[in-house]
Amino acid sequence: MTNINPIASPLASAGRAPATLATAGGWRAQLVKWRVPLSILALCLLPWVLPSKALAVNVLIYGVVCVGYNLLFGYTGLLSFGHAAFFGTGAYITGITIVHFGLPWYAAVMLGVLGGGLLALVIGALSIRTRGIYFSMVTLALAQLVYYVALQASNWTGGENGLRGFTVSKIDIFGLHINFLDPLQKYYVLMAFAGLALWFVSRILNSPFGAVIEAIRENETRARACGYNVERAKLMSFTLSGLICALAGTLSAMHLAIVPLDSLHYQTSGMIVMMTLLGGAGSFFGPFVGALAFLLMEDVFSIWTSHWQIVVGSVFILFVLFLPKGIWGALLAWRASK
Amino acid sequence: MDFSLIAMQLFSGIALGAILVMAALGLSIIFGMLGVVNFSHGAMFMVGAYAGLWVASLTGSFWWGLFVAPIAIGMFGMAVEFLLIRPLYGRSVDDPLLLTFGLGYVLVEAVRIVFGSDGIPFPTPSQLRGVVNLGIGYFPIYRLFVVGVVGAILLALWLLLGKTKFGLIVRAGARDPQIMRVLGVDIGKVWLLVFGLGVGLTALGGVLAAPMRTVNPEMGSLVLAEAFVVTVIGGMGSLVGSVVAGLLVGIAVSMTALIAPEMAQIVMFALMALVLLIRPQGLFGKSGVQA
Amino acid sequence: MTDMKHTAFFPLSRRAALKGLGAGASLLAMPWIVRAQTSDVIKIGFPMPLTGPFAAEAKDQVKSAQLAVQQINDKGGVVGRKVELLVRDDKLNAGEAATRALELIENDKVNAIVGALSSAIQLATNEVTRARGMLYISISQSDSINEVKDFSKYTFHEALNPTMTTAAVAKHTFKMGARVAYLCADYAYGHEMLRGFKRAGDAIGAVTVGEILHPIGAPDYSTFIPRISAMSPDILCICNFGRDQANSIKQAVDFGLKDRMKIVVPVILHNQRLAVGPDVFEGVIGGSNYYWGMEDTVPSAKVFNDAFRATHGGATPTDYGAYGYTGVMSLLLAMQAAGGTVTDKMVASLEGLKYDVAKGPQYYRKCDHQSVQSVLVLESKKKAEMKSDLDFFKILATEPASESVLRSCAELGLPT
Amino acid sequence: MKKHLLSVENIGRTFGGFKALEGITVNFEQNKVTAVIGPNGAGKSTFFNVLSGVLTPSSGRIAYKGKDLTGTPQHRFVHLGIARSYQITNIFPLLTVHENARVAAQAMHSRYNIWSNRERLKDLDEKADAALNAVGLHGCRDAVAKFLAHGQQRALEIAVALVADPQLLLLDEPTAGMGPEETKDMVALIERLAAERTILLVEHKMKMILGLSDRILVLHHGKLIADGSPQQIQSDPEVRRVYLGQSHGYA
Repeated sequence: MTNINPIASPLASAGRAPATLATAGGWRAQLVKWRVPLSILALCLLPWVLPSKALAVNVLIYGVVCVGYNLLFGYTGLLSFGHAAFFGTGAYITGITIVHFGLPWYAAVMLGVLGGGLLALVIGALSIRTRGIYFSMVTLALAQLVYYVALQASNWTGGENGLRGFTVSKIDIFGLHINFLDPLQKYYVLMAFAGLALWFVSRILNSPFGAVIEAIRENETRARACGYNVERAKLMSFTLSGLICALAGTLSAMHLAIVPLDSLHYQTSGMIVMMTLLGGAGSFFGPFVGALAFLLMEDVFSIWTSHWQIVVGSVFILFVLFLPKGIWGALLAWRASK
Repeated sequence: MDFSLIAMQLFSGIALGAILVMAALGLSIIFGMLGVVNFSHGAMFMVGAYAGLWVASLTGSFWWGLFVAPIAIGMFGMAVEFLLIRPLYGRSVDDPLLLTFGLGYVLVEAVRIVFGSDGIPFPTPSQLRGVVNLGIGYFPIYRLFVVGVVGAILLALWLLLGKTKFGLIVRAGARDPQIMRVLGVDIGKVWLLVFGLGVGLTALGGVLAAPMRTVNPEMGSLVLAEAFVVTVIGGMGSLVGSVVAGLLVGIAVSMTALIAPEMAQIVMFALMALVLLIRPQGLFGKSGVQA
Repeated sequence: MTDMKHTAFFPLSRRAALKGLGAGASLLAMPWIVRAQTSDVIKIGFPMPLTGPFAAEAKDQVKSAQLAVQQINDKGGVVGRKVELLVRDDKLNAGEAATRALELIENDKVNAIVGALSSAIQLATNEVTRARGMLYISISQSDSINEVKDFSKYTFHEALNPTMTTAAVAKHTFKMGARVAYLCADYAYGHEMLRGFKRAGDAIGAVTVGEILHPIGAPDYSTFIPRISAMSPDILCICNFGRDQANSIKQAVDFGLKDRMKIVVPVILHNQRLAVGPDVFEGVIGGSNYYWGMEDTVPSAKVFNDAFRATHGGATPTDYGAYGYTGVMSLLLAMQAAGGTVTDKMVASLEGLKYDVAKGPQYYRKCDHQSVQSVLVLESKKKAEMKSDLDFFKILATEPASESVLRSCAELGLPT
Repeated sequence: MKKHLLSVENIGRTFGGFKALEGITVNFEQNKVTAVIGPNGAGKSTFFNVLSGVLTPSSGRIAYKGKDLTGTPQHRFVHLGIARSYQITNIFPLLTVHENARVAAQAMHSRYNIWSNRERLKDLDEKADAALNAVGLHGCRDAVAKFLAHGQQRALEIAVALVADPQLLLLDEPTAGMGPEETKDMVALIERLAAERTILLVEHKMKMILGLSDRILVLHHGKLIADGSPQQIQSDPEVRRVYLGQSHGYA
């Protein structure tokens, strides 16, 4: 069987090389050091820049999903096509715990994250046994199974109608009484969670484990020869990535007060991949830029014409062809080359 | 559950299997020979159906549509390979997959712009209308015709790849393109033709399926899922695998429909996940496939 | 081969293809959606699946809704205030629909929302509007919107619901002792239609010989058909929506089922009949909320058809298109009766509203806000019987508007 | 009986029907340089892969300091002190030379810690620099590995293997694709390393092997046909017929 045409030796692989390396010198080290505060600052401005608060919250949520997904795709080099399963499961567990068990919102969020993470552990353990295209296909197949289970278990998940009936209107954290229906207050509460996720990912990337997954992306054979248990590291990366996507799922459930069945479908997985690549796989803030660009394009173009998908598709093709590093990745590379 | 019902169910499972094979063939060839996963496969299937429809409405005959559309779309496939896929060779294995994912979006929306987003009728050709009594039940003549065409296509492909010089070059190129270049074979041209052949076959599948299903812009997305299931179970890159897997899935879906019809689609994905976990390279794929 | 030529084998001639191009171009040129600025204008949010498989139905609904707004504005608007329709694209995705609803409420500060074309989408929109006390009129088939779990004081259901539709259709197709088999899509819509038909069937004394639930969106039905023919029913009820309806009926006909049994559908869809042509649908019976052929018997239908033909170049309104008109018009009439846009006042006037705008007398039942309206029972005509391309249904019967076909308030568990 | 550093007993490995290795029994002693030679396709690389844990043997046993390792995954081998370099350069192309060595050093230290900042593991830098010094690559410490010359990349490959401070270092054709000048440097390096480690290498350059190794194993069609000192191997008729005989006029 061909090892792809022509010889794609390790040297030529990883076209989407990481733009920021922890140990790179100069301004880039500064950027890495201050990336979390800078990102959070950028997120604070988002609701004032974008046309609508609801769009801002969506960018926030899909940004967190893509940052979680990027941990696996951009930093470990594994193209999974099933991450909608963790996003959707996080949302469903949050909704189900409130609707059927009447738990407070923070318990629901915690359970959603843990449930999604657990599912990621299971699907990860099964799919890590395969490699390359088969890995993408296994994750797609297993995620579709989760979709059909949710479709069939309609008394729990509301089936094709989606899950309803758990609107969170008031939140009390540390003595603060927040009206969750007010778009701005809701945005900043969800942004706090997003900031937490960004900080968690940044810690992982700066940690020794961060170096391990980047080594695996660079050259899996050599990583194993260095003494790393590659399978275990991949599984950890897969599970951590699933946890963060599940967190985004819980935020989405709280934001929309419904859990649509489509959140588990592979179209959502495909969208997550597109956003991450558009923004810049392998870079820290790239996924957020990708989510912003994708949703903004979708929102703006759908005003001009109902055929907005042809524009989004074409832009994506151009990026794969000419800007594999994505918007943010290309920006960093350009900044570095100056 | 009398015998004739089970026999009829088995037969319709085989016929459905033939349709699944036709839908998966193009995907398996393109992946097997080029290592490219074509996520726009479903969209190409749909574009083939529309092309068949357009040619048939101009010439007023289904047969012209069946003949001309696959060739035209095959050439379109070659243009796609030349302009969009070729720059990606040598880059990471995910890039063609991601590019064709975007291409799928573009093709679906383009058809919506040109032909509108509601379904367009594609009546069964008059000679092939009606049913035939097989003793165990009634079966549409058109579907028997489709099973026949699929059989003929498989035979032709087997001869082309197995017995002709071009076939030898294609299979060798799949094994080791570097050596082929050393032997002076313009492997680029071979890939162009193979991609065109794959897309052409997919378009032919579209034209054949059009009379059975309504022709609409979204008909491709389900075909993509079915084709992946069949190709992966059969073993990426193995044509024999696709044929056997297609029939296997067709019969599995058909038998499930007897007991628990709503589980039909779940069975497909469950079968795919099962095969991937036990034998990642699929039933007939070669192990150690790094793609 | 000769018969091919002169029977215009395929309806899609070059002219049609070019028209498609033209339509696409006009869509690109005319921005559908206008961002509202001024405050005294009454704003009605209108989220529709402009992209996706139901784009055609969505565009029909937008045309009819705009017609209703235009008619009211020509008569000086509501209480002197101009009315504006804010059309948004919910992409037939429940998540997008909730986001559009949030934007319409938070950004555009709309006074009411009308819309949504599938049960999942209307329930998602309903969830957002009921939490924020926003008036919402949903215009597509669903039983769950009337039930306690999803009920909202501010939500009104202008469309038919499965119970009344199946009751009307069964009344004119089932007979005592008729053997009925069901092929239904395995999701809420399919289950609700199945429950409705069996409920009506038991009342009439029909015998259910078998039920087959097929996966939603299944492209191939050949594996279900042997079981159906083994049941040898007199009537085959196919309960699914959109492309599933077109595919399942086409394949049932291919397998020759129609020669051996009557095919009945809960709702016979205008656009799906267009998608498969006359021969396939010939003889199929189904219910509908509206058919332009009503104009011979219902005066308001004639008025509506003529107004629609005038503004849209001779085209006639479709079944789902009419929902757009009746939904928006009933809201506007209620606003006029309430003398403004105060939500509670509008709710009260809607609950008391008697209106006949396009299909005969209608009113909203107080306990579940379901629009009690007539149900048409249509049969698809043979190609030879059709006087023109649009004359494809025959009205077998009109079930007058009555609460008898609905589940009682007590049965729904709602206070009367 | 003194425990050998590494001993393999009746090792076999088949791929489908093909027997790549058959019934090989060898014991490796401490601080010796052992070379493995044989015509192409003799099973040298397969033998190396089995010794380094990349492949599990189809039959037979492998023991390291008396402890049975059969079937253990490769990363356990590395931690026990068996490291290797590859025939085709296998390094982290987009990391710098220092980072290549540092990542390898970290494998011995902490692999799954997702919390503390890896910059604080200062000792890794020292270990990495020490390995780079050993192979003389300290000069291009911050160059990206991808842009190094071929010889430098081969040296980096050995440095990365060295970082694990292995007791047994397997070198798969270290001088492949090198000119005479670079080969001389590599031989000098191997001699330096042999002072404190056991070296096992696969090579084709006979002059280099005869000069460098204390012991030579000759493989042919997956079987061990000779095992002895360079002098014994040169005079062994079987080896001459199978291997040396093919390259005429070789001393």
